[in-house]
Amino acid sequence: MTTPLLSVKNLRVSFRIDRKNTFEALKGVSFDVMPNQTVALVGESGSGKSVTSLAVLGLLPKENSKIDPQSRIDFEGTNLLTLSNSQKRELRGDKISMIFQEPMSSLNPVFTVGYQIKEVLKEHKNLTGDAAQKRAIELLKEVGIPHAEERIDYYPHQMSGGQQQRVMIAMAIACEPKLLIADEPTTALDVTIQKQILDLIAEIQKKHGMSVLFITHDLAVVGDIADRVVVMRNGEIKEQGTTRDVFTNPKDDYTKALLSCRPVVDSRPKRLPVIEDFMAGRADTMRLEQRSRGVKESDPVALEVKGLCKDFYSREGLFGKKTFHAAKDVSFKLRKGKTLGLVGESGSGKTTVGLTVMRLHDATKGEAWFDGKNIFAMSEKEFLPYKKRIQIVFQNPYASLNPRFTVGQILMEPMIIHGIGNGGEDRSKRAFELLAKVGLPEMSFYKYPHEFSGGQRQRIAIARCLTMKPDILICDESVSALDVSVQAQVLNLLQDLQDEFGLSYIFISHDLAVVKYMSDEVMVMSNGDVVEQGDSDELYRAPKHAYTKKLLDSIPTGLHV
Amino acid sequence: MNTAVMNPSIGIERSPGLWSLAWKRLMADKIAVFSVIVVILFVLLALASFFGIVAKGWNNETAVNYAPPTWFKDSHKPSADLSGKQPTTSGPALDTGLAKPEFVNDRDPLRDTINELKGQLGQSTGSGAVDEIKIVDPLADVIAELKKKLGRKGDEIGSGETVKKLDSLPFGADKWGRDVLDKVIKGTETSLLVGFAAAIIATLIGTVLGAFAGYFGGKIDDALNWFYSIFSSIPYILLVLAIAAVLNKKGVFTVVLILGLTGWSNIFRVVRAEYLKHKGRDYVRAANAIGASNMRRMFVHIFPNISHVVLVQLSIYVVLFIKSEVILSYLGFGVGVDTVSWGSMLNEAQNELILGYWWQLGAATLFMAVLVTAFSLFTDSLRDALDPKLK
Amino acid sequence: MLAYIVRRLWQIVPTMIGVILLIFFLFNVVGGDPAYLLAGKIANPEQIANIRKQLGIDEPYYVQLWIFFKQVVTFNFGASWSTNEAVSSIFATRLPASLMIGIPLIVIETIIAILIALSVAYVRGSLTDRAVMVTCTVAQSISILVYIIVFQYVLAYKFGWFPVQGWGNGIFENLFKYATLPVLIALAVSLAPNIRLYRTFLLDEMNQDYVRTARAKGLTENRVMLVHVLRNSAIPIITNLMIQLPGLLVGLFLIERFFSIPGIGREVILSVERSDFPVIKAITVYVALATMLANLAADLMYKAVDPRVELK
Amino acid sequence: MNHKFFTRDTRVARTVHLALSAMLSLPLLLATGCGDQSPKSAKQDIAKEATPTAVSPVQSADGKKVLRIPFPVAETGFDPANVHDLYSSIVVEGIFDSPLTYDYLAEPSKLAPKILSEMPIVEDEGKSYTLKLKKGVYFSPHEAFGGKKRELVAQDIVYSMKRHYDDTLKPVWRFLIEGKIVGLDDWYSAGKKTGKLDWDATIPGLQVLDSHTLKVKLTKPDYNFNYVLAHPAHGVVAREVIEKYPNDTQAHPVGSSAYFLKEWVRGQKIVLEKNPNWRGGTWDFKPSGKDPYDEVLIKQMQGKPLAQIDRVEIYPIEEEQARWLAFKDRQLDLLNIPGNFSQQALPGGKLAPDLLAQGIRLQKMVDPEYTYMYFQWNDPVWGGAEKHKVALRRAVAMAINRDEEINIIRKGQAIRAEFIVPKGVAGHKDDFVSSIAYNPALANALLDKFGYKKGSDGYRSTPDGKPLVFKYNSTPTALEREFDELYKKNMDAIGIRYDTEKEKFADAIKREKRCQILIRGAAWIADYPDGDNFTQLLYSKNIGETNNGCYKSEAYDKLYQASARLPDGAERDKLYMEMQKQFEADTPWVMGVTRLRNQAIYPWVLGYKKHPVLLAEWMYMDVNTGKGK
Repeated sequence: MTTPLLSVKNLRVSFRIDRKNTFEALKGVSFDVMPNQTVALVGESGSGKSVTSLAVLGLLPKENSKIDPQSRIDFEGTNLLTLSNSQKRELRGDKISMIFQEPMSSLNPVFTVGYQIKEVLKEHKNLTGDAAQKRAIELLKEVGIPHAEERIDYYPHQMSGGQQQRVMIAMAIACEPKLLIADEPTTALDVTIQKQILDLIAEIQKKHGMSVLFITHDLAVVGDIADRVVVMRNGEIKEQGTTRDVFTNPKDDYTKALLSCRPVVDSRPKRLPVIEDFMAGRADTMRLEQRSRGVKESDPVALEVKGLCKDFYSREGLFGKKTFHAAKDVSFKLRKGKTLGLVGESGSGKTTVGLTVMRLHDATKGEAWFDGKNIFAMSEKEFLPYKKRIQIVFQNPYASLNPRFTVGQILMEPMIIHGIGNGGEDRSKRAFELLAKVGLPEMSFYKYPHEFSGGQRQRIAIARCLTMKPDILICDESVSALDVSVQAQVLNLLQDLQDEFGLSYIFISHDLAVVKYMSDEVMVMSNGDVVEQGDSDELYRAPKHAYTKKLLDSIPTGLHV
Repeated sequence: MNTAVMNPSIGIERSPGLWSLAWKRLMADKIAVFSVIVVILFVLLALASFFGIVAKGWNNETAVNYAPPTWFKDSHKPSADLSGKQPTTSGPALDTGLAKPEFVNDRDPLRDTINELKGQLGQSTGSGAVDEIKIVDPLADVIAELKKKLGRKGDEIGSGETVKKLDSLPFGADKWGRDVLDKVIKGTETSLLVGFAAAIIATLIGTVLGAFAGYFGGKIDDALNWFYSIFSSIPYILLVLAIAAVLNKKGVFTVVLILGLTGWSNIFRVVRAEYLKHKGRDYVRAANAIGASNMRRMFVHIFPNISHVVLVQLSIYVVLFIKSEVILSYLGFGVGVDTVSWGSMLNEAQNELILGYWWQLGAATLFMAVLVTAFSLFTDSLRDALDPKLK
Repeated sequence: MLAYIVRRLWQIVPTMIGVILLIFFLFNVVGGDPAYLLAGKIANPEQIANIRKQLGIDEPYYVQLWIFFKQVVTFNFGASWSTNEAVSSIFATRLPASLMIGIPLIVIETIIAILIALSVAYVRGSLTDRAVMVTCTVAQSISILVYIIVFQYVLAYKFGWFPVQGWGNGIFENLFKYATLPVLIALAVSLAPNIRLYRTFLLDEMNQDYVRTARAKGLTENRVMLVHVLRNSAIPIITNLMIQLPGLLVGLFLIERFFSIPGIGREVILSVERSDFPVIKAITVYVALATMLANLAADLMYKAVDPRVELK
Repeated sequence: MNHKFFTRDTRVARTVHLALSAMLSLPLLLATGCGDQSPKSAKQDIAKEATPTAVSPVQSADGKKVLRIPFPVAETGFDPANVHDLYSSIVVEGIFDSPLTYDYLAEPSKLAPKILSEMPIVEDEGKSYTLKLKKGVYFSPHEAFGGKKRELVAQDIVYSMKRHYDDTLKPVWRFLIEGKIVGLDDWYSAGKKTGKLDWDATIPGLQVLDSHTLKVKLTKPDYNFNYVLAHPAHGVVAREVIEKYPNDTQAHPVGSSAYFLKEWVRGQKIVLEKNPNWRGGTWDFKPSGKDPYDEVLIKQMQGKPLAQIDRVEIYPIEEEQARWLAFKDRQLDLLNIPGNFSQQALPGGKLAPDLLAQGIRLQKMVDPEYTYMYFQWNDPVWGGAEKHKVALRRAVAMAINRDEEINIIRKGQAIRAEFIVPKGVAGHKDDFVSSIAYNPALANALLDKFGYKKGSDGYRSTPDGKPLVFKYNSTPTALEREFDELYKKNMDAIGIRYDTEKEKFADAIKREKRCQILIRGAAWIADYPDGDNFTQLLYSKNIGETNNGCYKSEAYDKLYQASARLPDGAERDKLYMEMQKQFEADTPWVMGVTRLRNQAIYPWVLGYKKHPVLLAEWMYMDVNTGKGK
């Protein structure tokens, strides 16, 4: 057995919150990374996976973090924790390098990508001038940047997200490191790009024979590239083993839940199993009960949109203005009690459609027939009674709730505005009922949003919509920001509500599996155009448009057994 | 790190909002606590002065002119022996000719009345007989006597007691013999009032205009921005002088208006930017989605979320305006004589340092520095507490 | 780019019209009538009328306003009412003095403030940081009037380190002899707020992801702070600098008066006291113009330091 | 000189309690100089002082003698007809020659010819003045003369006088000759009709007999016309120069006196240098006999050529602190001690030991002026001759504590004004004491008596129950604030509510001329040495011009008209006393103070004595540079 390249032993890290309280982020974590091996560190938010990676690099904030003296991080036999600051610094970017989740913000916006790559070369390889330039171009080529000679002088903002991440990788491998730490490198990227980046990392790992510590919340993405998987939760390791073992024969309930609570394209259980289900041992039976989706021509139409166009303008030149067509001639029918999935990558116009339908944007052109009336043609005042009947749940549960309101106020405000309920008591009664409905305790009524987790907040947002008893609910990436286990819970809730109230959903997401799971019909958008539209099962089985095919091919599928 | 952990055992109890969390953070900061205490002490002092509990007699001439502070009583040697001991009718080498021949004014319509009154007041000549023709005071000694009696404002004639003026006071006395400590306390009241009132006016104007400009954008924004750029392009001092000339009245309220009307542009910019940022946020969209009106979105939803910015700006203004009041005083647009402010004291004391009477300058500077420092530190801590990401 | 500049310059027009209207209203309409002032000791109504005619203030307001507009467009404000000095010459002779104080001030202040801010931001939360911040706060809590009075008396007169007051002819004489103490006083007042401000800007940037990247690349802390963080903080720093710039023209009036420096600030006070409208108007218009151009310059400089900025 | 009032520096030299008049006029006649030396020790001092060892700190390479003086306000320009502030007038006097000047030492002041070969010949009962010009008086060379010097001739005097009628100049000194010279006003009216003044026209009252003789014909007898001829506003200018710079005469002074404008950086520095083409002269004056220091001056200067000083540098320094410190720092040779620092400089009225030790000399003098506070005669509450209104004004007059003003606000640098003609002006009654003295008890009793009842707040109302407010008008300056403090205190003591009205100077003057100001402080400094210059302040024909309070009394008017026909003398003094009585009886004003001037002089300054009327004494002075010249 060879010695591990990196060996983390009993790593304990605590953060100081204020003078009295500390928070233990890592409670004794141990794992090894062998040379030429990819290890995936998987966990949801708060699991401690990022803290682990920062600890390895010695980048934890000095002021308020503390590493237990018993801990060890051995790299090539040296305990990194005992190194001096400058020794650590020399290691960083040279022997150990790292790429991050947000390529846009991780690159310094005011320097060219070439400058930033050459900076590493100068620091560690003392490479300057033409030699550095040559090497930088080489690196850019290696990570698949076309026209590298030209792009080397680009600023980060002139590149797409995928290219930015490629630049990050180029910078990370510039000094041929022994260990590359990739911290959620694909999370912020579109699904097609994600695939390319994953492939690139795998390719480079093989080519350079380096080790990769791959950190992600999404088990599905590591199946292809990782040799070993370490599952973390709340600062502890739940399970570790070879990828095959973990995927095929998970031992821990949490691992099992992680593996199965994410919707997959080829199965549509009635409810998604969550951790509690595994603990209660009912997960396996749940998985068998399938739901059938699809629409019939006879289903009544809740909303019909015809020829919706939305343009945005920006100033250009002395007098000119530039038009950006965010949505071009979008038409669809939403059937009562059914879900229309809207899928596409960032910038495809799917959110614009959602916001325009409920008049948060004014449509440039088009009609939206609702309840026998064209709601686009109404004045703001005429529209008010209809407004409550079309509601929306936003993507970011942290931003969509007013932090200065208590949950009670949040829930009662729409009732006050629309005159629902008789007086405060009746309204609070309704609010309590709704809280129960979305699975929140009663006392949530008195709390502020910041006291809730993301999933809980999304439940509050849903409850707020329900106060107005809407006919249509637009879910704009409503589960995208949630951890998979929480996502499953919210999806289950949405399913339940649809079953109970007969709500019609417009379900907007970039996640094809989730859309497939939720939708009766699916509409695929790209660059403001609807490229394909149809029954969801049909469309996923036999995509017609090339773009749809590409999208479907990019879905990470976990382990290819 | 999200540290707020839900604790189901709390029961039905109001949980802390962001404000109380911010307050907790604030109170965890030693410097903040200390500065809050100092500020509160100053506010209490100002209130006490306002209600006449302290410094009520700031206008009383209780001590000799330029009486030194008690601690420096012995060490202080005034550069001139003038303090209070100057003969009442001066004219160094010149004689005003007081005890000169009397002047008979046979044209005086009030001659008889005055003579009569003099008789009643017992202000007759030494002989006791009221001379019908001599209507002029038998000056020198009567004046001297009356001056003694009238040495202090408010003393009734005839009380007969000569009030002994003090040689020294804890903080010394000004040129009229008024207690510098009383003055500086009274000045605290005025300066705090000016600072807070002007800050509130400026904040109000700037916030409302900024909110409209930022929230509505478009034509409204253009118009308000135009207005703003006019105000911010004109040199501040010219604006102040012009508005002061227009208001043309002395008094605390005028000072407040001058500062308030000229100072709103900063907060306008800040609030406008905040509204621009917030109007696109999801929670505002959500408010729109539930049918909240523009006003409701602006002031019920957005405002509480930017109120910390306004609050911080407000407290920056307080400090700024307290300091500006000094400059206004220098330019002659300070408070009137019926009150006193730190600015008026500093200006009064401008030349006193060189003369060796440093205490008025010192006291006003000290009080102002302590309050302004405490207030600024408080503002910093407040900003940190309200905006934890800056820590 | 060019289109942007042209449009921005074009936007100056409505603002300038507003400035003209406001200043005209404040000074001509509700302000004083200088005729009585210029009439001398014994003047009869006829003479007053004569003077008003000479000054053109007997014309209806719209005519006066129109003349004002013409003056602005031609940059010819005529001559001072009280000294007959051409307004252009007032600028030519007073501006250098103001700049001689202002430019060293802003240069020294910016350099020192950035250096101190960098060092305290780097050790943020430490005792040094707190001590520097508290010192800055105390320093900025004292009125500039007190600084002037005390420094002039103690440093200049008692210790004799600087001339008590005055202004010379040569650039070097002024810069190194007469301007030193005024600049020092101005620094005492303005350094502290700038350090505090720049520290905040730097801290904002230090929390950004790219700083983490830079560290992960193994760059030295000096490089991280001086190259990566500082360059990114440049935008707010430039904004702050540009906001301060026009203020230097007239903002130092207190210092100019106490040190008998023939600058624009002193001229402003003097002309307001003299109701010398041509000078007031000219100074206002020029400073307003300078302010707007400084804003434009700031925007153009953003482009230079931050490639993301698009001038539209 | 208006500007002086706007700036806070009023306090400085001739601290003026807000008065336009004081600034606008120049002292023309004698003021009593007060030497600081006691007569006993004078003799030995003379020898010592006459040969000081102290030398000027300015040692220029070419051995030039430099005199450095401050101005408390910035100058405005140097056109004799146009200059309206005191400080600019000083420079004007240094550059231009008026026909007459004053004897440097004579006391009381005595006129003397300057560019005339003798004093004007007065004929026709004071209606005809014949001026004979000296030969060889030259304007300093200028390109307007083709770069050469040009002789000053009678026609130049005519032209200079005419200029006071040029409206485009906004002339301020026209009143000195307005209506006095035969034909001049007609010439102006004619010019006004055509819209253009005919500069070449001959004026019947200004007859040029030959190039060096001018005969001035007056419209009525005026024995004071010589004083007009000594006024700096009548400094003679050359038409060529004026016409070369029609719009900027202020910046191009070309005169015939001992100094010319060498360098002028506005608001910063005025440099005069000795005119190399100057006609010259010898220092030759007789002691006044009243001031022992005259002997010192004579010893220092007698027989020397005039204009020993090569260069005069003038620095406008606005802030008192800066000026005082600059003087102590030896950056200035002379200083009018700023009021606020007189305590430090003159403890107990004597020069402080540290200054004395440096050999600094003090010269005190009284300005021929007084301050007063007027009530608006037209005001229904405060003005008018009804008894209760007189009583109200009288009570205020008795409540205002001038001694405190003198001691605390003016730091002892003033004396009380008692008589309607101030000290140092013909017609003044030296030992006079007003019947109205500080007596708040009496004032209170008086107000009670006339039904000015106190309300619950302790403030009085008018007899018919209307509010009574003492609304004092002033400019927003630090000095005025001190007055506000004093007056408020004084009014509080008699239960009258005090209020201020702050206005820019220009606005106040405008309203003042329209009788719209209720109560305001003013000052008047002599234009000419005669009491008439002061008694006219209360003449009802002067309402709108100089009678600021719009006081109107038939009795006073009659007395004034009678006095105006009389020359100075016992007969007129009698009338003045009656006028004083009428004045006190009506109390249209509260009399203020007459201010003192303290000049501090470094010992290396020789031959210097502040003349009560002359503004620029430089040509009579010298500076000890330690090198013989």
